[in-house]
Amino acid sequence: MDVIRDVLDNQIVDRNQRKMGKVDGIVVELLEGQPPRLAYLETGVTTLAHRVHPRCARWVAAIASKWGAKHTEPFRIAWSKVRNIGIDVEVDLDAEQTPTLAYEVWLREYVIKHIPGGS
Amino acid sequence: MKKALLASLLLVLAGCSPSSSHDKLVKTLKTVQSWTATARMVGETWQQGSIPDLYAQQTLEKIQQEIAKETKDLTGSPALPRQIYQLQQTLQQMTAAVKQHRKAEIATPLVQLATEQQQLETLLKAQGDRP
Amino acid sequence: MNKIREIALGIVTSIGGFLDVGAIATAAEAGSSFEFQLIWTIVLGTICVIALVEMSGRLAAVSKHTLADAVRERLGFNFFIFPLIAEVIVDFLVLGAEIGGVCIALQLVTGISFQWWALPVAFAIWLLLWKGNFSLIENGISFLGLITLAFVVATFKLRPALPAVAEGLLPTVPQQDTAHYLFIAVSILGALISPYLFYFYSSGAVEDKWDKSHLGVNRAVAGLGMGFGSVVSLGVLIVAAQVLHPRGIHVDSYEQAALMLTQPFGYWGFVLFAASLGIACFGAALEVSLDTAYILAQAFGWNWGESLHPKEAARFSFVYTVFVFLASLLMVVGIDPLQLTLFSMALTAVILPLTIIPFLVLMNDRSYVGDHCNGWISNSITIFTIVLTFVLAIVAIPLEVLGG
Amino acid sequence: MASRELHLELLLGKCVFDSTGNRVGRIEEVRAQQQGDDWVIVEYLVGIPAIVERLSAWNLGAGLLHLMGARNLHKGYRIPWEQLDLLDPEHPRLICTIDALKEISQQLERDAN
Repeated sequence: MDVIRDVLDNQIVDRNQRKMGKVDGIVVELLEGQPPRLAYLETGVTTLAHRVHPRCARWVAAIASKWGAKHTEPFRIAWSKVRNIGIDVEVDLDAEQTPTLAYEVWLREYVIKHIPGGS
Repeated sequence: MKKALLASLLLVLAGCSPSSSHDKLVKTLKTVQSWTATARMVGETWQQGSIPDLYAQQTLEKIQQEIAKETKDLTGSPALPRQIYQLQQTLQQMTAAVKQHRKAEIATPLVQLATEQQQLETLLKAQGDRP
Repeated sequence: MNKIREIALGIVTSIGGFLDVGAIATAAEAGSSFEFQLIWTIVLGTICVIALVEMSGRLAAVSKHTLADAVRERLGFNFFIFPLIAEVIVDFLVLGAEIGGVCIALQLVTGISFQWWALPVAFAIWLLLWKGNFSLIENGISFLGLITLAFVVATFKLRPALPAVAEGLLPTVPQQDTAHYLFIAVSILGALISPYLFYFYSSGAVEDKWDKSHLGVNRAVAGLGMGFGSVVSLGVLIVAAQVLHPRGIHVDSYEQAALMLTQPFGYWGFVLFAASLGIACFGAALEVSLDTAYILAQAFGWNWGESLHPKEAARFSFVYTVFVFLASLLMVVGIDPLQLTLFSMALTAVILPLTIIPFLVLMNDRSYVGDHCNGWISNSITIFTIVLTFVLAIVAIPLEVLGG
Repeated sequence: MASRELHLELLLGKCVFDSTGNRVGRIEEVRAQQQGDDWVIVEYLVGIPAIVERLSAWNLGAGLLHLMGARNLHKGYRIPWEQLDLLDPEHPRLICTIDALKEISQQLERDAN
């Protein structure tokens, strides 16, 4: 498997095919004398912004901690939860139960529902 | 290579930008000419009943504003300000006719406008012939 | 039978959907200022846009990925961020211009200044996005868009001199007004080869669940549909060249363009112009708003879909809601709609290479499009488009800026 | 046994130098294999041919590279996991010298034939 080509930046979907973000980062575990092990997928704007520039990540984190859902931590998905890697990366989770949808839920509850026709 | 490209680009730019007052005058005259032609078409089509009154009136007013804006800081030919003044007078007459819904009254200023358009044309030609 | 219906629908869609404020404005400007001389840019732009739209449809049908998804996955976020930011900025300006087109159409008919219409128009666009679903928007607006065929009918009524029209097919550069000529050429290309079309079209294809069996439909829609859309643009150019050019009217504002159909059709011509402008721009405004929401949602992996209820795709719906109202503010403050249109079309041409270069990679990637890779013709057209728009934009825009 | 974490996406594009200080190329792709329940990294691909491989734009990419004569200028290498020292992720270093690595370009030609 080519990790960068096949996994990084792919769409993550939960077990109900609900979109829950992109693979913004891949964390490996280094153990002395053993090959590096793929440990987690990460999804979240701060991880993404870090790839552009570390300073960019700090700005994004500062903005995210003040506005809306006030959630800055990237979400980690253990590699053992990955079910299938194809067009999308399918994971054995329920998106609604994870913090990946924090902003989605916040907007839905505090903005969209209050607009006529939104609820 | 890069420097040569940049130099040639600058040359082209310098050659094409209307830096001289003469170029500016020609550009202004062309714009005024275009707006005058528009006014004529508005007048004629209004006379035929092909456009709404409100649109005709607003467009004629807009044309007066545009011409005033274009010719605000015009220097050079001394005969020009007089011509522009006449042109604006004609446009005002047309606007008045449209406002009062009197189709007969627009005929005279329209003829007048055609003559003025002709004069502008001559002026533009004379300017264009100058090196 | 179903496929024929789909093709017919697709073509109708394209006529209404792919003609927008940019195409109308640039063609009117070109015809009034340079008679038939710029016909070649419309023909050239059409060939390029047909090829590229076909590719984005093929990409979506075979790989099940939208263009934005595919670009991020294959080229990484650190590349994708550039076309993403460029596209959002251009979308913002273009949306302002499209809303401006609708407002001008309303001003022509009612006499109430376009600035007052900006917010009501934005509200109407938003309401349709909020309440409607994808097929309603595509089919409804596009069906109304058939009214723009008035320009084609007018062309036949005006009987242009065919040799002169044919001469316009050959690219020439005039002695006078070279800078303006090139600028208009760039704007026409920018108006026809709009990047939002590719993102939007591929998102629509994924939303409609296209698969390999749709490749024929895709080819027909891209070819015939975009072709028809361009025939209308050609109609606008020829009518402007026949009606406005001989009188010495150069289109500097929409009020001047509004006169062009009065010669062939009288009073109805005026109404038809306003209706064509209004409907085409309204349709395009819907598409541009959606496009922005699509690319942002796809960039960050949010739930998206015009057919979803707003609460199922909260971030997606939120983006188009905010975007439509922000863009309408450009009109509220009174920026000249025609100048904004020409400017944003030229800017579109500048960012075009950023959008098109990924096609070269994606459409040659067997793990993505399998046996449906690009042939040498498609690859050549892609490279040609990149070079052409880039060179033209680099030359023409500084010229126009310095030339005032 | 101490374990450390490393972000693969940040390793991407980092320049690798060998034990004698020669520039090897930038990391463009990471290959993994399943080992029991885990996925582990087996090798890193560096250099421009690695980008072409990642984009798998064979006909076009290889052709363009050939046109530019890039195949000779920029060689791509495969680095087995045990040869890469990632103690400082900003400056990955080879444990061996550049000569001990397999080139990608040879692989490329073999695949093409």
